Amino acid sequence: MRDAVAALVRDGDTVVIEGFTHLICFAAGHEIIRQRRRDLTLCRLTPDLIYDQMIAAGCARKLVFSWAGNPGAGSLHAFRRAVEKRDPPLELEEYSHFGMVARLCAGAARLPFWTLRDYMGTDLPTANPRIRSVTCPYTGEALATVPALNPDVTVVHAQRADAQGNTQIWGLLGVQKEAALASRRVIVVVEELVDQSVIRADPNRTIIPGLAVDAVVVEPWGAHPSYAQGYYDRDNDFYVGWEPISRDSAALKGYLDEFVHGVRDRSEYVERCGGLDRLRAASRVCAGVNYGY
Amino acid sequence: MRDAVAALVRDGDTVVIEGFTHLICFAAGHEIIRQRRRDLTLCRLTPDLIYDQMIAAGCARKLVFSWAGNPGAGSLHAFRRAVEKRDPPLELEEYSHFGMVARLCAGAARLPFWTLRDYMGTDLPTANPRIRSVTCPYTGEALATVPALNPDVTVVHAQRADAQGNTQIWGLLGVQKEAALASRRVIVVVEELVDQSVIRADPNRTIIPGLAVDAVVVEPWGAHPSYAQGYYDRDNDFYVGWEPISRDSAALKGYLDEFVHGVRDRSEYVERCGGLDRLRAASRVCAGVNYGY
Amino acid sequence: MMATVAARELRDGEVVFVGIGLPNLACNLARATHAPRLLLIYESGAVGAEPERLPVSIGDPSLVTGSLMVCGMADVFQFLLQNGRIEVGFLGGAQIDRYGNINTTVVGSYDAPTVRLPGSGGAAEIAIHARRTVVISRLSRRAFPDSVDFLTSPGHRMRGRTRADLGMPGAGPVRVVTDKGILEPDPETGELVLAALYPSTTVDEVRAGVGWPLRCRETLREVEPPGDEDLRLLRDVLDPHGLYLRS
Amino acid sequence: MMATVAARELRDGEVVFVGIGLPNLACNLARATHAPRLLLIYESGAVGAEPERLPVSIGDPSLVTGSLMVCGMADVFQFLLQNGRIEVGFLGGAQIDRYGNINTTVVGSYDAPTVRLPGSGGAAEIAIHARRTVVISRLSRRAFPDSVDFLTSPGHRMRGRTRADLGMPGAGPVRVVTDKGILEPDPETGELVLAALYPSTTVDEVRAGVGWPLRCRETLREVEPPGDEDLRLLRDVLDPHGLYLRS
Repeated sequence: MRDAVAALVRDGDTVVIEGFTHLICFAAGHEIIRQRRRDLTLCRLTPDLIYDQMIAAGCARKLVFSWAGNPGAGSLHAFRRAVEKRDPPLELEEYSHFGMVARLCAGAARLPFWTLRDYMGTDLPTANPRIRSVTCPYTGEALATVPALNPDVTVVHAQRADAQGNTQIWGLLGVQKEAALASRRVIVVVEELVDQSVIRADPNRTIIPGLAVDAVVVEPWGAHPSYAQGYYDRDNDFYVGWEPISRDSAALKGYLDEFVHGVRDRSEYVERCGGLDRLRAASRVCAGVNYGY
Repeated sequence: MRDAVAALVRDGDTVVIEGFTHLICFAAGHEIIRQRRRDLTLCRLTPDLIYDQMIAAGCARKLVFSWAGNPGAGSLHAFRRAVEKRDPPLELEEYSHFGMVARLCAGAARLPFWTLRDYMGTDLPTANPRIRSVTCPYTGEALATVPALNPDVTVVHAQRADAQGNTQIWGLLGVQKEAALASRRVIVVVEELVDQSVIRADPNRTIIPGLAVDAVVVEPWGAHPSYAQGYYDRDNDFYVGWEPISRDSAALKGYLDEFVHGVRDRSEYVERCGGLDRLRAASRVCAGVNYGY
Repeated sequence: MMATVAARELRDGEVVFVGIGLPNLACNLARATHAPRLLLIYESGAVGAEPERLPVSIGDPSLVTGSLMVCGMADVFQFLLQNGRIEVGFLGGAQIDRYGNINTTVVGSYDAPTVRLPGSGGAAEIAIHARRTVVISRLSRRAFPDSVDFLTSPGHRMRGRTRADLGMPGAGPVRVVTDKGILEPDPETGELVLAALYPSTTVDEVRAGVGWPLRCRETLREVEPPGDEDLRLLRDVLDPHGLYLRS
Repeated sequence: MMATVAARELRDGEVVFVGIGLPNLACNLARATHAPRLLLIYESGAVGAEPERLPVSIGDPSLVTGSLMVCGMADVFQFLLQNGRIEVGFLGGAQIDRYGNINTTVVGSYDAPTVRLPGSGGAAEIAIHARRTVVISRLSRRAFPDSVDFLTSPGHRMRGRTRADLGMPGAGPVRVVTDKGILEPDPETGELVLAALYPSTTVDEVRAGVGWPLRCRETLREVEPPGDEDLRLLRDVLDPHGLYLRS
């Protein structure tokens, strides 16, 4: 992870660490904090705790997002301090979920914009002039548009990939495929590195082709406190516990010192958490299908 | 199948029977021929043998397509006679594969058009004035557009579904998902009807949700002479053998009389073919994945 | 009470776009009682979820395991929501105004907010595309201002323009379920009016929690209280740890 | 011979959009010889296919079994081809003209054709988006007219306009592999000129199969004939039934 971030994430980059609740790569976020990257434009539908931490750590110049809360547990207070008290100042570019999804679709399709039926009557286009409209060449009606999002680097966490980055994900898929294919550089972080024969045995599970991947990093538990279907459960206590930490900037700094700057890598982080076996997934293995002919 | 076609396919309908080489539902096409539907607008990327047969049978008023050949084996001569000799006359609306795919994406997204970077310098927009262009509200560049395709009825063949039409497909996926979700009515034809627990055991394999499906028909071998991954191989000899049959309208009529009008249903068709066990798939079952948490 | 009333808004077999919290409770209560065939869709991509535990987030792994389909979010928003497949959407928010417009973005001005809220998430498009929406919120002058500070999710009248004027596919908020009664849009003006009262609450109590001169229907319905079975399910089965149920 | 020459156009590790027939043979020959890491993508959605038999169609099940990824065609065309991931595309056609424009639609007029051809399929977008294309076709005046009856897939000059004028991402046809020699575009004009001759063929033989006054490079390369190993692979391993190989 250290080498991948050092080589592929640069100051001033537009960075996407995707994963909708599922497979959020905290391991990459922590490494970016440790390497003290600055002036990043952070993009995610849901900034979640990972961007709250990166904002608190001073990595972010700008945030592009659609829902900035702590799911089921409260607020992202580092984010709120930045917006409400300019501490530190943070530029915002705001969409709805559909708008962010559409931006990544356009990016992955290498089109300059994407069309959607949305935003009429809302204040979002006023708050964000990059939400525009286009006239249908067939019906003449006006439809909303959002501009393509083409990140400098995207980090995708996955259950497994081969050494070339052919990546398989199951459970919630979010927008990982679109984000990876929209990006100039792609880092795939996996729970397990598998032999290519495992990928080839079930090609319909492959979400991201290796031809789009620049680095594959093996980082078990890399998505904690989010989860990896089939590997470990979401650490809901951590999300609930984040509320008081993030409320208090001293406590938040203390957290970063202990769990991010204070550890060398992910395995030390897992130790520091006192091990995470309590979250290990139960077994619910599905049957395979026949690819014969 | 008889009841599904009787209830859901009407004279004058716009009909899509999709499946790119894989899972082409000949069983539905044959039933539509047997029920002597007329004035249909037939849409497919590759009309393939099934639409060549439906054109010869007099079901089609119009063809919307992007590649009309017999893959690796020659021409679709009923189609060619209709176009070259107006025997019978057939209206054409022609795109490229990408254009047809984009039309179904727009249909499934319920947008009036889809944008693509295509067709510059080609004669296709001249031959088909429905290929137009739109100006990007961000870059000012002109991009190609195609209009949404929203069929009256779409037939999708699949390996398996539950009684509510939650449909799982593996192997080549073509544009089945987009076609089904773009359509007013949807018929799913499966090799196997499975208990819902089979679907729920591996939800990432579900391509079409039951909420979009109007009828589920169980029709083993329903895709022959095309194939069903994991069930039976493509009958390449049949495709090669089609060339002389389709070349000669008498031979083609003879084929329809014997194998379509001359049989009551699919099981009689399979008998008439002398059984198809030679095509039964070998076993290449993949491992399952863990959905536990 | 709010969960029970919201649950009654759901008919068996309907396709519901579920948010977390009370809506999630309401849907699971409906499934456990009068609407076993309710189809739950979460914006995270889980379709036909049958969670074995009360999901804390809309992306909880329990929504995936045993669901009917899991698809990417591009499919959820384009091929299901924008496609018109969602019959009911639940919405909530920090501010709901006279015309059912919802604000989940900021309190105060957008550029210098006194309180920065999470933002739209999927709410804007749910409010536009779901065939109808049900809004759930506790009454208070703060929560029900005459007009919202920021219009995140459109209701029935946006700066004088109607949903029809703006070409919105869905019917918008047909019910606003509060902790004291139910508000419904006036068919003519789209203004929210009091349509039903909970047992032993008064019109004045409701008016006290609304920031505009609230009008009432000629005849106010009285809302049935939750049955014992509803209460048992909610307290013992659906939310045993009182995650979402206060009173 | 053509398959061998086409195979040499491929560098190891490249991403190739494969059509059926000779291109398919050429790709598999390249994989079996100098380019084992060639990544084959078929428009049907199979990525990294390693067919255990010679596929008769681009949707053959053998392209799926054991491939690296299978995706829908919307992803193939939007997220791979239009995305710019395809380095080499193979094209063929009934007519190829002076500027490398290809016709696979009609012979004669579009509305009343003497011969109706299959149409574009994916050829138009491959010709536009692949970083470079290689065209394979046997020489004849019918197959190489001065200008095509219908422009299905753009080459280097379309009614006087260049690829740059029209904003095409890819470089277009960099080689036209025939049964007698290799044509390449003139860097200035985009007109196809003779660049290389097969052993024991003459410039006049090539000119006889081309419908315009064919110009030649100052120095013509001589094409290496297929090695014994190439021939063995093609005849005994890759196309034992002579499905695609005539001479």
